[in-house]
Amino acid sequence: MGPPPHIHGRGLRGLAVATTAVVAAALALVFFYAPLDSDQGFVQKIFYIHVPLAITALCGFVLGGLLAIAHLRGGHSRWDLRSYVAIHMSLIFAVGALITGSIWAKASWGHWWVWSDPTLTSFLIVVLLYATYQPLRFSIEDPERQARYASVFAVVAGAFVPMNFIVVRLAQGVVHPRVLTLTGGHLPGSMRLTFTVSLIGIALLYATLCKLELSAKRSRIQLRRLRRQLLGEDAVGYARRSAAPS
Amino acid sequence: MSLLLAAAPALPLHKAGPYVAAAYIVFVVLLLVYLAIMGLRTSRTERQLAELRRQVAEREAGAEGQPREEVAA
Amino acid sequence: MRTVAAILRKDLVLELRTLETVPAMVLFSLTTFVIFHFALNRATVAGQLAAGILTGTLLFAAMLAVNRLFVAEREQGGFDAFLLAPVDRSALLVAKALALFVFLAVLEVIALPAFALLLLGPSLGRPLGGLVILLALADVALAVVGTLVSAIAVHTRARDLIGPIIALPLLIPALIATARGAGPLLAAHGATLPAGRWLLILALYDLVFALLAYAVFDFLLED
Amino acid sequence: MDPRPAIDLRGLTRRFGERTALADVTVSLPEGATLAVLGRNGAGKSTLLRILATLLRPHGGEAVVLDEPLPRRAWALRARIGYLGHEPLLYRDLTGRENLEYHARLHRVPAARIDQLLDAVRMGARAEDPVRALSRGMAQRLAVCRAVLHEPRLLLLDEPLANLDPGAAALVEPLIGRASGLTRVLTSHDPHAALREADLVLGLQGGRPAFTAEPARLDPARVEELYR
Repeated sequence: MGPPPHIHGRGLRGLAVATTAVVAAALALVFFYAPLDSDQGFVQKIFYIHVPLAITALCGFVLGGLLAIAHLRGGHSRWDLRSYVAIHMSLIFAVGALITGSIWAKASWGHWWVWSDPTLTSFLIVVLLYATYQPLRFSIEDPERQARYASVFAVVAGAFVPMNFIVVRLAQGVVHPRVLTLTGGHLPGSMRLTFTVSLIGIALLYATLCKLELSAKRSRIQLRRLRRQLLGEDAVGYARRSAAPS
Repeated sequence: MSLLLAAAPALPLHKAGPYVAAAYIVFVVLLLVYLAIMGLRTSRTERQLAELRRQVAEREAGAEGQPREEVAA
Repeated sequence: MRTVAAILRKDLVLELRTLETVPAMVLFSLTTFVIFHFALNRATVAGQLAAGILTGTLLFAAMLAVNRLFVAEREQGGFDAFLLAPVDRSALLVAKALALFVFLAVLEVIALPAFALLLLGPSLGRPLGGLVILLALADVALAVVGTLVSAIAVHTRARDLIGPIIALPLLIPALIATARGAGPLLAAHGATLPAGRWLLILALYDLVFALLAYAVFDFLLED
Repeated sequence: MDPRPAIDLRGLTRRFGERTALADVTVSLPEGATLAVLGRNGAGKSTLLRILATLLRPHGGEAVVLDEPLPRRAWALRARIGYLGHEPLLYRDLTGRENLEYHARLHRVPAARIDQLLDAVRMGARAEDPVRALSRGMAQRLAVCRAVLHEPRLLLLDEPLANLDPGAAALVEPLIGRASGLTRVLTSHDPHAALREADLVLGLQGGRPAFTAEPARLDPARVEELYR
C-alpha cells in the first residue's frame, strides 16, 4: 500500500498562506492606513469588506456559468464539480455581502434595508435566484441529469447576473454612496489602494476555499470509488441522495 | 484625526464602531463556521479512509489462509 | 417549421379538449383581483398600484401554465415520441413557447377587461394600444423563460415547486419593465404609450433569453 | 456489396449514476434477422433497446446501427427505426387518428398510410375515440401502428405482445412479426415465445451478457438459469 493520500490538493497550502498574508495586510490598511471618509466617517470602513465580498460573489456566479459551459460542451463531470463549488462558495460570499450591506445601510441611512439602492436590490434578486440552485440539484435523482440540468441553470443564471444589474439600475435612480462608483474615479489614492488590496484578499480567499472544498469533495468521491472496487457494490450501500456532484 | 472626524457629518466614531465591528465579525464568523464544517467533513472522510484500510487489511489477511470465496450473487 | 406547427397544433387541440390550463389561469386571475379588492380595501385602483396588481397577477397565473406545460410529455411519453422522430430538437422549444404565448394571450383577452371592470379606476380604452404592445413583449418573456424553466423543472421530483422558484427571480427584470411601463398608462389622464426604455428593456430581455434558451435547450432533452 | 451487420455492438456500456445498467455487450445481428434479448426485470433489456432507439446515449463501447455510429449519427438513424416500448407513447386525450396524424407529421409521412394501418389492425372503427377510452390491447395496437408508421427498417420491440390477446397478436404479426421481414430486436416476458421467433438470443444477467447463441444450439438450462 502506498502512502496515505493527501486530502488537500496540491498548492492549497501556498494559496492559504498567500491569502492569510493579503487579508491581514488588507485589514491593517483598512484600520491603520486608509483615511476616514469625509462624508461617512468610520462607517465607510464597511465598504472594504462589503464590496469585495459582493464583487467576488458575482464574479464567482459568472465563473460558475463559464465552468458549466465547459461541462455541457465536454460532458465531463469534473467541470460540473467545479461549477458546483464555484456557485456554492459564491452563495456563501453573497450572503456575507448581503449581511454586511444591510449593516452598512442601517449605519449610514438608518434602515436595515433600502430599496432605493439598485446595487443592493439586484444583488438580492441574484441571491434569490441562486438560492434555488441547491434545491434544483437535490430534486433530480439521476446524477448525470442532475449535473446537466444544474449546468443549464448555471449558464442561464450566469448570463442573468449582468442583465439583471443593468435593468435594475435603469429602473431606479442611482442613490448610492459615491464611494461605490467602482471606477474609482472619486476615491483618493490611499482608499483605492486599500480597496484593491481588500479585493485581492477576498478573491484569494474565494480561490482558497474553492480549492479546499474541491479537494474535500474529490477525496470523498475517490473514497466511495475505492470502497466499491475493494469491497464490492454491496459494501457501499445505496448512495445517499445529494445535491453535490458525485 | 480630530479634524477629520469633525469634517464627517455621519455617525461619530463611538456610534459607528459597533456597526463596523458587526460587519467584520459577520465575515469572520461566516468564515469560521465554514471552516468548522469543512473540518468535520474532512475528519469524517479520514475516519472512513482508515476504516477502509482496516477492512482491506483484514480481507488480505483472510485471503492468504484459504482460497478466495466468491460472494454469492 | 412544419414540426413546430405539428407540435403546436397538437398542444392546442389537447388544451381545447381537456381545458386544463387556460381556464385555471383565468379563474386564478379573477380570484386574485377579488382578493386584491378586499386586501387593499379599495373599490378602484390606478397608476402604478394598478400596474403592479395586473402584472403580478399575470405573472403568477403564468406559473400555473409553466407547471403544466410539459406534464403531458413526461407522463404520456411525449418526450420519447418526439425524440424518436428525425426532427430538430429546438422545434419543441419553439412550439412550447408559442403554445404558452397563446395561452397567455387568451388569458389576457379575458383578464384585462375583467380587471378594467372590477378594479381599474381610469378608463382602459385610451391606453389599450400601448398596453397591448407592452403585454405582448412581456408575454414573449414569460413564454421563453417559462418554457425553459418548465423543461428543467418537469424532470425534478418537486416540479411544482422548483418551476416557480426558479422562474420568478429570472422574470423580475421583465416584471420591473412591464409594471413600470404600465404604470403611467393606467393612471388617470395618463400616457397612451409606454416609455420607450421599458419597451427596449423588454425587447432586449426577450432577445437574450430567446438566444440563451435556444442554446441550452437541447441539453434538457438528452438522456 | 459487403453485407455489414444491421446491428454491431462492441463492449456497449451504460451506467445510471453509480449503477451499471449494461456492461460490455457485444453482439452482431445480420440484416433481416431477429435478436431476442432475455433476462429478468432490471437485467438491462429495456436499457439496451433504448440505446438502440437513440433515446439513451451509450457510455462506453461502440454501437453501429444500420451503418450509423451511435450516438454521433443518432439523428440520421431515427427515420429508419421503429420503437415499441412499455408505454404506447400516445396522448390519452387525443383520438387514435389524431395521435397517428401527429406522428405522421413529425415523420413526414402521408396521411393515407394511417388509414391503411388502422385497417390492418382493425382499429378503423375506434379511431375517433380518445385513447383513454380504449383498452390496453387496443392502445397497444395503435402503438404498433405508430411504431411502423414511417416504414422503418429496424424494429425495436420491448414486450410487443404484452397486452394483446392471440387474435390481436395475429393482427399485428404482418406488421411487426417475422412476416414483416424486418430486422428486429425484441424482448418478451415469455422466453419460449421469444426463442421461437429469434435467430439469435442474447441472455442478460445483471446488465452483463450471460450468453449469445442461436436458439437451436442453446441449452434450455441456460435460459432457465437467467430467470433464477
